[in-house]
Amino acid sequence: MNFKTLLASTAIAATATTGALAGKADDTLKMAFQRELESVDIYYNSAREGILLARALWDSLLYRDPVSGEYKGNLATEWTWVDDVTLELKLREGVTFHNGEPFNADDVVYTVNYVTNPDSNVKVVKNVSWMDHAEKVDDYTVRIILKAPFPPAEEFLAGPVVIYPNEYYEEVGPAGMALKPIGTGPYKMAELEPGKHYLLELNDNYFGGPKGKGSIGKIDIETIPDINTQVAELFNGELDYLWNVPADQTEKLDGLGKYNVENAQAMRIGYIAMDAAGSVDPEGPMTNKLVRQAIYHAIDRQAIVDALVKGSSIVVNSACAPIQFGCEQDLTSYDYDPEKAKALLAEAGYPDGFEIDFYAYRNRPYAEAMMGFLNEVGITTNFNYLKYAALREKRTKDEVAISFQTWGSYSLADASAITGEFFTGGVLDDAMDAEVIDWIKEADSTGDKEKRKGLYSKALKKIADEAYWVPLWTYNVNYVMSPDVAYTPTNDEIVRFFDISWN
Amino acid sequence: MTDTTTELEPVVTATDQSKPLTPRQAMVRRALRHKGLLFGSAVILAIVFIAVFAPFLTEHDPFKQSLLARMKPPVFMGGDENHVLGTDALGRDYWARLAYGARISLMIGLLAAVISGLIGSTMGIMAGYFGGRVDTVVTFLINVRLAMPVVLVALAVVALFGGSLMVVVSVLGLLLWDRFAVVLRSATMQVRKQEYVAAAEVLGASLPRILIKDILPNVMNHLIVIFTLEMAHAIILEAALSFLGLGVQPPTPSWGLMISEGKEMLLFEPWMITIPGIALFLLVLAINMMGDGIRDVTAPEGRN
Amino acid sequence: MSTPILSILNLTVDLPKGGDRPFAVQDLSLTIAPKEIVCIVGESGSGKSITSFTTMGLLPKALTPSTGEVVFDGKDLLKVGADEHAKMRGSQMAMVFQEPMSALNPCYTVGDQIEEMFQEHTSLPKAERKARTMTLLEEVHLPEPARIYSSYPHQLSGGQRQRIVIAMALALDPKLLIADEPTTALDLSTQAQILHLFKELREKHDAGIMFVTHDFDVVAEIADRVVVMQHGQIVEEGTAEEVLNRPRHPYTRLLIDAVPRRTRDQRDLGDGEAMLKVEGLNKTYHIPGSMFKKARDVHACKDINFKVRPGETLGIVGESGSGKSTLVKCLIRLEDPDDGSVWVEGKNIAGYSRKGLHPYRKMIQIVFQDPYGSLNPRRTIGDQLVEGPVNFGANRADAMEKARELMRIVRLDPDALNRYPNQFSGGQRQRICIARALMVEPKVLIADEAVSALDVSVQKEVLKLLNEIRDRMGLTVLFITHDLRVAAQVCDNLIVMQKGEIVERGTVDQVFGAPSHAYTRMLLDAQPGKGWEVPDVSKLPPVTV
Amino acid sequence: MLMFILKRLGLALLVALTVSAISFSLLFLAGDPAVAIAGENASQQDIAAINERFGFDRPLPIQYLDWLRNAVQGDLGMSWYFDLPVTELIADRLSVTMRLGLSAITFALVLAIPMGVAAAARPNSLIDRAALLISVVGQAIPSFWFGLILVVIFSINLGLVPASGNETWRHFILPTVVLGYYATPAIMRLTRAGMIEVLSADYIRTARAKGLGTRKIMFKHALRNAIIPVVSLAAVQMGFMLGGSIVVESIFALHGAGYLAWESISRNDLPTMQALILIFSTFYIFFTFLADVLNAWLDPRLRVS
Repeated sequence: MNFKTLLASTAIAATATTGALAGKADDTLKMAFQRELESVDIYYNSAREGILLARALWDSLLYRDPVSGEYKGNLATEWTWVDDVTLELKLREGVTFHNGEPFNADDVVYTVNYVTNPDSNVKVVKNVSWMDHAEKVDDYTVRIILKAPFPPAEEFLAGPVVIYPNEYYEEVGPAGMALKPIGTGPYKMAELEPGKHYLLELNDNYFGGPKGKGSIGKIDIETIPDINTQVAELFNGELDYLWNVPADQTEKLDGLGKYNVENAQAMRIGYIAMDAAGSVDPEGPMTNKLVRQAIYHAIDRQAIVDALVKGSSIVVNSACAPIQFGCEQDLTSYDYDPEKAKALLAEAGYPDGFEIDFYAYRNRPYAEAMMGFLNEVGITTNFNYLKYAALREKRTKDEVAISFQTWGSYSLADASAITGEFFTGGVLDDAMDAEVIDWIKEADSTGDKEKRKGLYSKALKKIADEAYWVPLWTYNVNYVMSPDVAYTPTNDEIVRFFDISWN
Repeated sequence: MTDTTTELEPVVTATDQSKPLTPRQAMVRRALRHKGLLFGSAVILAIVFIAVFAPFLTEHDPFKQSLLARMKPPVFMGGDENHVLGTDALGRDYWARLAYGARISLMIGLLAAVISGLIGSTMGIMAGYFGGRVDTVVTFLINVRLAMPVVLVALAVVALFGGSLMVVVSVLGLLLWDRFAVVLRSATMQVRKQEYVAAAEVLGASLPRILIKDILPNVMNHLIVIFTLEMAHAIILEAALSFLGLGVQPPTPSWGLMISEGKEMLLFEPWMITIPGIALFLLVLAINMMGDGIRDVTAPEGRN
Repeated sequence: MSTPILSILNLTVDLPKGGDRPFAVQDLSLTIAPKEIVCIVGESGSGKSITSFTTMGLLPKALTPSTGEVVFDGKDLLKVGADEHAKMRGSQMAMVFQEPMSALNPCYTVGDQIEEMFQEHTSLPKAERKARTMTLLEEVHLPEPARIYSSYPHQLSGGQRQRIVIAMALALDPKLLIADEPTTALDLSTQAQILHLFKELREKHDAGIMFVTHDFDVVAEIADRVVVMQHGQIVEEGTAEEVLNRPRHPYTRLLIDAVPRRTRDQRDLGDGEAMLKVEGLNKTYHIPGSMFKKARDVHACKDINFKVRPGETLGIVGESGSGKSTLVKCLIRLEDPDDGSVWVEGKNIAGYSRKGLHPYRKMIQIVFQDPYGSLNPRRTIGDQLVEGPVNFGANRADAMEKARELMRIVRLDPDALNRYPNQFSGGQRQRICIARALMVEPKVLIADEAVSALDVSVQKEVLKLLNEIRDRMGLTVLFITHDLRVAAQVCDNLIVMQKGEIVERGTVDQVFGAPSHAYTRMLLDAQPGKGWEVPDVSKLPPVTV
Repeated sequence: MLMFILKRLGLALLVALTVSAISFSLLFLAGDPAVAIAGENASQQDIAAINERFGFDRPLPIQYLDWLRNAVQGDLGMSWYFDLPVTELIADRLSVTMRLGLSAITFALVLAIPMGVAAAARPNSLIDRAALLISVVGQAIPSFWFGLILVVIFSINLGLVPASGNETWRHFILPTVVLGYYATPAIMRLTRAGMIEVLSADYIRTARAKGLGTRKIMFKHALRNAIIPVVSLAAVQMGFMLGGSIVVESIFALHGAGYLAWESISRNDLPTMQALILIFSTFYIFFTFLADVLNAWLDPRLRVS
């Protein structure tokens, strides 16, 4: 057997026929989802894919310009705070839903009141639970009443809170919406097989607004779980647009010089969570600040970013994504210094290191690389790679002393979306630091931007000093497109179909 | 009566050379002529050798990563001598991982086959020997087992308990006993009908004695053949679990895991999946060929 | 004699290299004329079947005819092509095989399988084919031809199946009919009917019949001419009358001498207490149904009573299904009788639990029919011989010493104890089995069809050995057999069983001389070669070869 | 007769019940279902709400009996992930898997039986060796590796067939080959062994003595008998393939039941998992029953006399 020929025969780089055969010709952009989306109804899914479709099918009241970060009117044209908990919005006139139903205050009121009703059991409660209810002022004016002052309200109104047609939704409910979604968005759903296939069509009656009208006629989305198969279909010209391509493949595809490769940061950050509060083991090594600092020093985060994460990712030192509001950057950081790590371990009473179970649920190679670094300083790790649900359950049962986690903050550019989740004394709070809890809770309910910033800064500084987490890096998303496709990705992991165009 | 004094059948003498060989001699002779068996055994011996002497065959540590030397190609693809088979996505030496990985894959195959063999052959022999209700119960259990979609159940269990080597081995062992039970049940039934078993019973042999002396040796060839088949089966199933991300845990260098990791770069660095793929293929091929060979060689002795 | 339909001239068929002899048959010549039954007689391995297979062109690939010719109807069959030979098969020459149970394809009705002959070799229309088939079924005396026509083989008995095979062979009125041990697998009564059928065929058809057999009684029953084979060669040939009564070749004489005599000297057994007494033994099997069959009960033994004195040989005779095997299994407690008692030396061994039975197991020992299945191929002879004594608490070394002694008694080399069963012939294995049974010093020895699978010459030796041992050790022997000749020769008293019941009992002379039950009479009547008085070869003139 | 069919059905039911009970208890031990329903981005608040709504705090046997009662009425529950009735969800996916399974078993039979027959007709000939090679390679080649290689060669390099999806028959070619090849060795070996055994049977000798031609002997007389165990094996293989097409479906992006099952494991979509295991085992039971019926038709010995 000629080993080399065998290898060569399976290597495609040299012989691959470049695709881009279909697509532009019939004005259909073909792309793939990697996993099955449970429901198109945005209030009943928690997946990234759902957000993508939601942005195309529906509109929210406000719109955040992904480049400037500025909030613009979308379905609402003006909005003013009546008081701390009352927001009055003027609605855009002349907008119709895909089924012809006109858009007005009733839709907004219905939607807000529906999703905030606990009986509706929306999936991501956090997205809507800050609102209490909505009131109609006149046909094109509504008021949204908050439960309590909520500084990032505009961010949420520009993101997950989209407006449903009241009559239609009343009639079909979430199940009907999942099979035949109706919105005001720049695209409408032409065909849908749940979890498998979606065909979006340009909405000719789109009102425009800050999103702008889309330019591509049809967007055809298949679910293809295997990334190799996706790349194969890109080669075959069966796909025009890949999204979330792993770094190594992206580099190679870029190297072929035939594809349009883009990279953008995501709001997701990686971090190592450690049982500082001792809820897993009050005597465990993780309760010792020196050990946590040693772990910090032991891992060469920059090397992992350079070798594995790549793209536009950067090492972070703060327990939040740098683009989030209030994410303090000027705080204690710990260099890669294995000798210091060993010294700290010795000082903490572990001159020979210790053995511990290390958990992770995604990015196995990153986790393996970190374990490699930990092993170097004498911390022997037993790897447990679990499904997200299983790992989360273990964490809530206080069985995980150290794990590699990530958090995407629902693409909300506000530090509350991450600190509020993990440092406010909930079951996933490993630090249980009373001071930090107070600061963050206060920040989350304060309207004053500067005051909030100060509170987050204090909290984040203490988190860094105490080394409650080891913040790792920001994530990035790779986009590989056929040369016919033009798209400039933004830093929030969201593909805006209406911003894609043909070259 | 002219010739009744002549022995029609010559009395056997111990030195008579024209008489057939002992079963063992005959088996060895057939084995030495069986190409598949020889090939299979040779490959397995080679892999066992690599597994046992892995530390002497490479100076690299299979766990030692080097993020600056990732995915170096093997020497025949233009790589350097230091990493004969290149390095993986974390810069670990591929040859070292392959060599140490042989231990894991062999161990998974052996242990899973031992567990399933113990369960399945006990059930099969009991059912075949006693028949009746025991047989009914065992047959029912075999049916239940066969009706369970094995890959799904294995996946679900590994997803639940995590993919430690012990869990994977136990799950495979607990799921793959059906063929042992089916084959040994019918083989035991065959042997049970033989008159030498009845003779042993009449001669007062106890049940364990009959099982050990008369049944077991005569179903042993089936047992060995199924053992090899299931060993191969377990190895390939573990690889499939690894492929789906639920095999043994990294950084353990199992071949299935290496394939799963190499899969990521299938289209660009095909050697990464091909090297462990071929290793796995060869191992399973060799085990199967050995199994086939053993079956041919130990086939019931010809009745003249 | 008319022109022969088949003449074989100097035929030699080679065996593959490495066998124990170079030729399967060597330099063989014989002729068969129309309306003539030629019997080819020989023991296993004599090459008698090879001759018939060569003629039919059905030799296994490993065997090739090297020289000679087989002239059939003016053509040398060794020279015709495979296709032409195939066309002649069935239409001009036909064959009937030994094993009727497996000679028919289980998937098709027997009617289809007979009709296939017409389909293959003629262009008759369907209706005509069926009519001819029905005629054939009648000719071979099958009852209800219409029902049989649409039956599958498994719905018919062995005898009926053999008639189907014969009907198939006769379908196209072949010139040559070859029958290879066609009655060997059949019960006595069925055998008689089939042999009768062959005689009828000789009268009605013109075919020459080549009849291969090992049984001189069958030869005596139907042969016109006889050919005796040994080691692939013809040693004697002649008319049936000549060969049977005045054999000239030593081998023929040896074979004929080995045929058991129908009479024996009466022995005086005295009036000893019964060594073995069976009272009121019953056994019913429940046959559970399968998906498509109903469950049913089979009463295999009904109220069996008999006793045997020390040193006596009691023959138990019956056809298959008579219940004799079940009786044996109950005696050695491989099966538990439903009720009744089995007394040995004052102990009712039927009454013990399996566990309690252990010490008494050794009192009754058995030698089975199949010399190949009754020794464990994976254990040495010595290991298997010492098994019994060791199970009953003996020390292994002592047992081994005893095994050596018994090997000598059964006339085998004691040094062969470390060998495996496959190194022994069938007759030798039966001797080993006898030795094994004797290792535990039983009171009663059961010989369950112990010589049925053996060639006649070997059979004779084993029977002789059994008698010797019985006398030497004072054993009580139960001799189970379907062969009346053998029973007559070795037994003192006989029991005849039919459908689970004893229908006749008495001394050999009483049973054979004045049978009281119709079934016994039928059995005696069915014996082939009744008219042939086996000659005393020692009184024949010396051999002139 | 009726009794036996009823008995047989009763047994099948008992098997299915046992399988479902085992899988139910296994699955419900697997992680907190509420977390699974909530998804990766859910907060603790969301999870608590779900836990209450679905009643996961009840004892396991009660949850199982509940499920069973509904299942008997044809209600397999709602998929926690899709929020669709499980029956609806599975019906859709099952058709893909059935199509794949049927074409794969057809492929396997069409490849394996003729080769097995040819190999048996001439043992040790070239064709026998080729058949042996195909079967040992088939046993040893991991199907995921084989699948990926086929994609690279036939889809990317040669561009002959699509790599993913299930729209047209052409999409099924590669998956059929991969899945079918997996079942081929066993079927081929059994055909070969069966043919060799049957060819040495007495009734084949009878057929030859009747002067029948080779083809008639091989196909009418020998194959008819040798095929009987193959039918049973094919049924078992078919059952395995339906449950074992996970890898193939995930490589070729076929949205079948196997892939759904695999995804459901990672999503802890227990009602779907549970229903799939029940359905797969029912299929297995159904196919083996079908094989028994087919065999009764093929082999008169199994029929009512």
